[in-house]
Amino acid sequence: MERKVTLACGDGGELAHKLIQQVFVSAFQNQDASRFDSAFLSLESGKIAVTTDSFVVNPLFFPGGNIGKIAVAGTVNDLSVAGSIPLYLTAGFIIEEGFPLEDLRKIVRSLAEEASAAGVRIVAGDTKVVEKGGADGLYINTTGIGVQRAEHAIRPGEMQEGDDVIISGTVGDHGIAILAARGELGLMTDLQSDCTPLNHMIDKVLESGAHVRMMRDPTRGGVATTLVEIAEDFGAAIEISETALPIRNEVMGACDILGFDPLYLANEGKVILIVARNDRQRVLDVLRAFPEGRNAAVIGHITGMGEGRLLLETPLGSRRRLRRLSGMMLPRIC
Amino acid sequence: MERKVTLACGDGGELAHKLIQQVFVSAFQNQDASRFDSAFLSLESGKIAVTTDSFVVNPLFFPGGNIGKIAVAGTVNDLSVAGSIPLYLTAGFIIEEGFPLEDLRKIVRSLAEEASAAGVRIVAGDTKVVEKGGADGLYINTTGIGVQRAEHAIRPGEMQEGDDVIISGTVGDHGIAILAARGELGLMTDLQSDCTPLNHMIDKVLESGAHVRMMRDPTRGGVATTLVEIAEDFGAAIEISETALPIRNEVMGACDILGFDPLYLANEGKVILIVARNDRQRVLDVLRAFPEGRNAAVIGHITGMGEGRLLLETPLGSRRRLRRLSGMMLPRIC
Amino acid sequence: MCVGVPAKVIEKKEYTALVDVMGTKMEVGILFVPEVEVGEYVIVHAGQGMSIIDQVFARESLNEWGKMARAGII
Amino acid sequence: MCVGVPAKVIEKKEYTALVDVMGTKMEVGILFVPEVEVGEYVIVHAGQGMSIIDQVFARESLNEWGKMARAGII
Amino acid sequence: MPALFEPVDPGVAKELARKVIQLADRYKERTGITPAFMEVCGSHTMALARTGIKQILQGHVRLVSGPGCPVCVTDQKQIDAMIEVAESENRIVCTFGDMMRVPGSKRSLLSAKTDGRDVRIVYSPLDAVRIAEENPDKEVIFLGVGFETTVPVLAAAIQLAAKKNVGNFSMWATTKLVQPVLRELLTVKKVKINGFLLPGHVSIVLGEKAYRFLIDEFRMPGVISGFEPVEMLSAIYKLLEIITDNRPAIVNNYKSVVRPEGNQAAQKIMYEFFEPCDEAWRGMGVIPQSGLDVRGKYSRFNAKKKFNVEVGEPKKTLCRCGDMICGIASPEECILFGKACTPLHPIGPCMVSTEGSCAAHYAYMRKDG
Amino acid sequence: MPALFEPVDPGVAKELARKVIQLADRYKERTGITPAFMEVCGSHTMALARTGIKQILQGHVRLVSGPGCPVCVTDQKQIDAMIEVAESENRIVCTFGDMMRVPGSKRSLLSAKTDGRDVRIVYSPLDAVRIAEENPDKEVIFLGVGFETTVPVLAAAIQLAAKKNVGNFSMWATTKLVQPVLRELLTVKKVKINGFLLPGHVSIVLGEKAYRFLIDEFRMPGVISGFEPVEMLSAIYKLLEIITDNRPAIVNNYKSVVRPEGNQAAQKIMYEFFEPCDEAWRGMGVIPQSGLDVRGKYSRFNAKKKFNVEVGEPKKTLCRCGDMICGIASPEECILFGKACTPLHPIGPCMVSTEGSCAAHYAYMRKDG
Ligand code: SF4
Ligand code: SF4
Ligand SMILES: [Mg+2]
Ligand SMILES: [Mg+2]
Ligand SMILES: [Mg+2]
Ligand SMILES: [Mg+2]
Ligand SMILES: [Mg+2]
Ligand SMILES: [Mg+2]
Ligand SMILES: [Mg+2]
Ligand SMILES: [Mg+2]
Ligand SMILES: [Mg+2]
Ligand SMILES: [Mg+2]
Repeated sequence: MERKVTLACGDGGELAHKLIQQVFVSAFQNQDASRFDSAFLSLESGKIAVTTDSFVVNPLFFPGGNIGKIAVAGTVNDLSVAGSIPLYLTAGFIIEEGFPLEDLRKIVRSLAEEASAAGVRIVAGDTKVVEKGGADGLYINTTGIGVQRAEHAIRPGEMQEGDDVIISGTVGDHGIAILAARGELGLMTDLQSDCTPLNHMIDKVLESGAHVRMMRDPTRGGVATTLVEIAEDFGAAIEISETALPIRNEVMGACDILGFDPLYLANEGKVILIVARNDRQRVLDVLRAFPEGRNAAVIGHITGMGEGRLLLETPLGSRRRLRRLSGMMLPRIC
Repeated sequence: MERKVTLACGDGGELAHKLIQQVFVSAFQNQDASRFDSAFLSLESGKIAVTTDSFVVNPLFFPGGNIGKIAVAGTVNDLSVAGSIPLYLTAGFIIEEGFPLEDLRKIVRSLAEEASAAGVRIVAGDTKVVEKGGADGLYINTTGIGVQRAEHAIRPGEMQEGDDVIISGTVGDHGIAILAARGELGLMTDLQSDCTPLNHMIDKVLESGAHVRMMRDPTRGGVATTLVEIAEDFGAAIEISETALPIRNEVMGACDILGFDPLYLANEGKVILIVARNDRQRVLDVLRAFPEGRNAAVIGHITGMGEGRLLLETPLGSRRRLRRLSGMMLPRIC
Repeated sequence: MCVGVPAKVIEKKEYTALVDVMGTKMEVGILFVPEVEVGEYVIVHAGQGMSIIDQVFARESLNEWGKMARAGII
Repeated sequence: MCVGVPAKVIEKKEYTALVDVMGTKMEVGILFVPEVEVGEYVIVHAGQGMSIIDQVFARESLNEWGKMARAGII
Repeated sequence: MPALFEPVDPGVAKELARKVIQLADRYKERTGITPAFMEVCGSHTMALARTGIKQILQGHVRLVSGPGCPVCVTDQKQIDAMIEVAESENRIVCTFGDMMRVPGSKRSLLSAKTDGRDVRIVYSPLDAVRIAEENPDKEVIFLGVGFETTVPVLAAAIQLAAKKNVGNFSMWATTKLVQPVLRELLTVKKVKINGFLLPGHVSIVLGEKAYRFLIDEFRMPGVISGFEPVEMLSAIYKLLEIITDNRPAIVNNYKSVVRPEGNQAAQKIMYEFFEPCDEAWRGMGVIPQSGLDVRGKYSRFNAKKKFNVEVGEPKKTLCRCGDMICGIASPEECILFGKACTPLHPIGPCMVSTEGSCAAHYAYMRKDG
Repeated sequence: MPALFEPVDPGVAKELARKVIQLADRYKERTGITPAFMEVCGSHTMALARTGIKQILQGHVRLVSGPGCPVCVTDQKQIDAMIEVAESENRIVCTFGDMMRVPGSKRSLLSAKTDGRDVRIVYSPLDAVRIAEENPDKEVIFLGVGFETTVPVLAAAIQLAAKKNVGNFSMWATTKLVQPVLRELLTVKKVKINGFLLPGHVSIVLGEKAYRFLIDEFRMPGVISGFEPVEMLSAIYKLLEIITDNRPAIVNNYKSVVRPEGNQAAQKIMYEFFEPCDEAWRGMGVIPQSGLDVRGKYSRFNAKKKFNVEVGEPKKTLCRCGDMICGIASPEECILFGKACTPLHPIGPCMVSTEGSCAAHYAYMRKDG
């Protein structure tokens, strides 16, 4: 076996065959799908949930994870926050010619481990190799399939004034961890990305019988953008409180240095839940029993239904409207 | 709206929202999935087939199609040759910063049209924008979900000596069309890529009641690699005849110029079928009734079960063994 | 005009210092505050320490705000 | 030693010609076969016409092969 | 700076805000005038909006945004020239993140980057010198904007390049000085305000004394302020006290950071590598001796001298940034605001920087959907 | 060339093969010797295997592969040097697809490309000149290998570069001549064959007359052949007739394409831009005056003169390519064959080119799984 991935590894011939056998099949322990052009699955129900995401994170390895882990977490979480039970993943790799095989192995291993920990199976895969300069190392697409819950489903239709907005932990860890790992701006921090699959924790929340109206994972665009989308999609007036937001000191510090707003930083292991006020404590208790939910907090509530908008209450008690991230966040001197 | 895709279009904020609304949602007419992190689907049965592929074709537009069309055809065909009925696709786009919006629209439109013609729905999507130089324009991952057939399933277990090997049309059209479209080697041809979804044609073959043992689409690695894989995966000795292979003159000419072997050229709208000898004519008749199956031909047969290998009978009557594509095909002077 | 952030000096080199802003660290220039000592705070702007924070004044103004907040209006 | 392919000249320019190989076309140099005419065939190697195919000889050898194939053994 | 010691009790800020309102209302009652203060600094504009002080004081104190965002006040022609510099092959253009989205007459550095130009964001100008060392076959140009806080850092970058003899590094500088523009506001533009909230970080370099002329020449009070809510509120409170007592003064409300004489090391290096020049301010025109450019002695590091860049005069738009900066108009008086001009498609520079008057107003105070 | 007129009836080829076998068996019956012919040309080796002629004649005619693949006979040290040329920044190395996988002592051009070097495959050497024009800031080097068919094309590329004065174009040439190696085979290596299947396309340039010396000096017959099955079979048939009659001759069985005097325009340009040199042949060592290098007059286009490249002597391996080329060993006599040495990991050049003796043998004739 070569030490680097070559273009020929992606041409469907003998090298491609070897790469798939030696790196992927061995990690995913799934010979079956390689005999047919598709994988065959049996589900208990015909009601399924499907989601897809491509992962282009830079750098590929960062404190707290790598692109393989995030490719599982991101898609598992998208299924889980939609209220379904994640079961299967497909994984499509786009690899730049010359990519170190050892790194590929690490990423694939991590993807396999994370999938197994989350209780999902990798059922189909694909590998393409592009010319040097045709990718920034490696990209992964994962598509997830889950079954919709019969019991304990989420009920977005019941969203109402007084519902609480809960976040499962601190805000912006992933965004700043990645920025620091990139090294370009000179930030140094011990911060870890929060990237992790949340499905087991979310399962427990739902199975607790709490009335969960809606969930979403505040990834790209951060908590503010995610809440604006919920507000607009469901016509909810949402108000959150600046002082209630759990934020790590390191994240605050980095934001102060660069002029960033933590509300717009990406998270990869957090869920926002809209829950009936009466169930607030029950949900917090379940979340806080998981390490990934230790810092769960109520950050706001729904103030009315009708016009969708998001307000932030400042420590001074005044309110200002938050909108979607507008353009990229760029470090500022002014 | 800008005339080019910018990095900010992929950051999950307002520009990303606009891009998705204006380019994708309008083409796929599928508002639903955008309100949740996953799409919800109802299937008639819980037995499903799943496949995934990333498409990195260069150039993005070529005679006979573009990357959007091929992204549908490739995945629909993988489901269809596995004997299932394709129903749903997800589409993940990785776009290079600066990509012309007009081209993106064309590609997305083509993807939508092709999906609709194939009778499959795009149920989930994703868009990532990578820095200039982080992709060669645009890549697409499609993941397909189909239901397994209750009736008229394929039966690989019944593969036996005497079965015929049929191909649905001419060999290598896509490979040469793409090479010519790339322009690097100076080839000029009117050849069109064969890329097209084959599911309707394959449906008719199966519904004809013919005993189809196995199907596969000879994409990367070509007819030879695909047949070697069938031979190895199912322990079949397969023999094909050089003179029986349907090959267009332009493909032969281009292969002669470059020293290529058409048996290893990629196809994107062809299916290889292993069928019971008695059903040979029935299958040919069904195939030839479709424009994409007009040139269908019996190209060989199974000479025995046990050791998997592929032989080619030369016009002189001698036999030589064919193997997987070994390394890339490179144009030769010698 | 200029984003500036208070940062604690935790290591001093010849021309630069390692500073800490609530746990996030950074190497900054000390060309304009060469006399800064480990443990002191500086205002950092565009990668340079611009001013050493006078802790006596800082404490004084804290007190003053409290006073002001408590003060009756004339 | 050298892949060479017979190609029909379908357009002639000053230093190059457009040739056709079973429908696939290509621009080739005619530095070594400057006298070639449209309609004639050349052997193309590495983008250059190397030899004009003599159709009389080509036809002759076709006949000869037939003869040889039919001939009895001495 | 709550990070320094114990966090400040948010009750203190709330109480302070209440006091500010009381004092302001009392002033208005007595004089019939809503007290108006100009925050000169763009970062103050931003902080006043973000912390909700602007909203809470609305109707009680008029907070006018001044010409203190270096992006806002950069002449459009200069931006065109910077983009033009980036257009040639084998150049790496580095700048602060703020500059990326600034629209020139046709496009921004960000769109130049989207088109494949090598434009990089750095945190420190000194990083650009390192990039130049790492890319000896390319010309590295730093686009330097800024007020007196930033210019010493720009000077440090040139000093470093000179010391290491990095011949492929140069700087396109278009920097601004606070004193000349304050004078311009008070004389030519006749801006109607009752006092200045003076920039905390520029004052680090300049010192308290730099504002004496406000009293001596204009009897215009000013309070130097930090950026925390209590710092800004207490500075506004002090301004109110001053105008209530009608005893104009310059008060340093940021003593922990700002010294009477400023940072003389920074002043020294600034004037070693830069020299005063006439400078065009967007919307305000040329103000004599209101900027600094690379000193002639170091013109080998001056990108304007090194590269031959010609750009036409930009077309006039209806953008009212100029008036905005002078405190004469408010964003909603611009007919382009929120329609042709949004943060995604900024026309004027006030919409570009998140703390530009128009962008801040758009993001935090817009009334509609 | 079936494309020319009507397609050749495949029955003719089958019948011809039967005749060849009959004549060969008759010869063996009479002499006790299996007739052995060397196909000098690598493309013949390939075509004989692909069309199944090699298999069908097995046991009746021994077909020995000669030194006619320009990749196979390229000295390892030259390959190392070519890879070394590609290693520096700002170079574009162009070559034929065949060269990409050739292993030098450590790696191939393909692996250099995988590591990020700019290595490009062109169909025509003249394309490399165009690439040089399009990249004036880079050095473009064409790696020129080939026999007499290819060298005139290499010369045409230099002529073009000279005419257009493309100063950043140069060629690293390591080319080979047929006559010296045939002489070497017959004298030094004492290869045991009954005749040569002579290369059809090299003969386009050289003409029939170039092979007279085979009769005059060695009484060794030869038939010039095309590459279609019937062409090769009829050529072999003619060789059998010649040895049966024991009347050694050079026969041109490819008259439609090969003229008695060759292509004199091609010869002329070849010797205008190239001059004879001693040349190392892989596995055979240096053969005096057996190659052509860029003529001194044009050494500004000679990459060997332009760039200072030093490579060590490559390590010896157990590769038997040298013997293979001389017809002394067969692939299966090499202990590396199919084990350490496969088309995916070729050790010797005979495994590299699809028509190299070892690769052809591996792909078409290997007995095992
Ligand atoms: S809204 Fe736009 S155009 Fe109007 S003043 Fe502000 S920046 Fe200028
Ligand atoms: S098998 Fe490999 S090592 Fe052996 S002779 Fe052939 S090329 Fe050389
Ligand atoms: Mg998703
Ligand atoms: Mg997601
Ligand atoms: Mg999500
Ligand atoms: Mg695949
Ligand atoms: Mg890269
Ligand atoms: Mg697939
Ligand atoms: Mg496929
Ligand atoms: Mg397939
Ligand atoms: Mg997504
Ligand atoms: Mg590109």
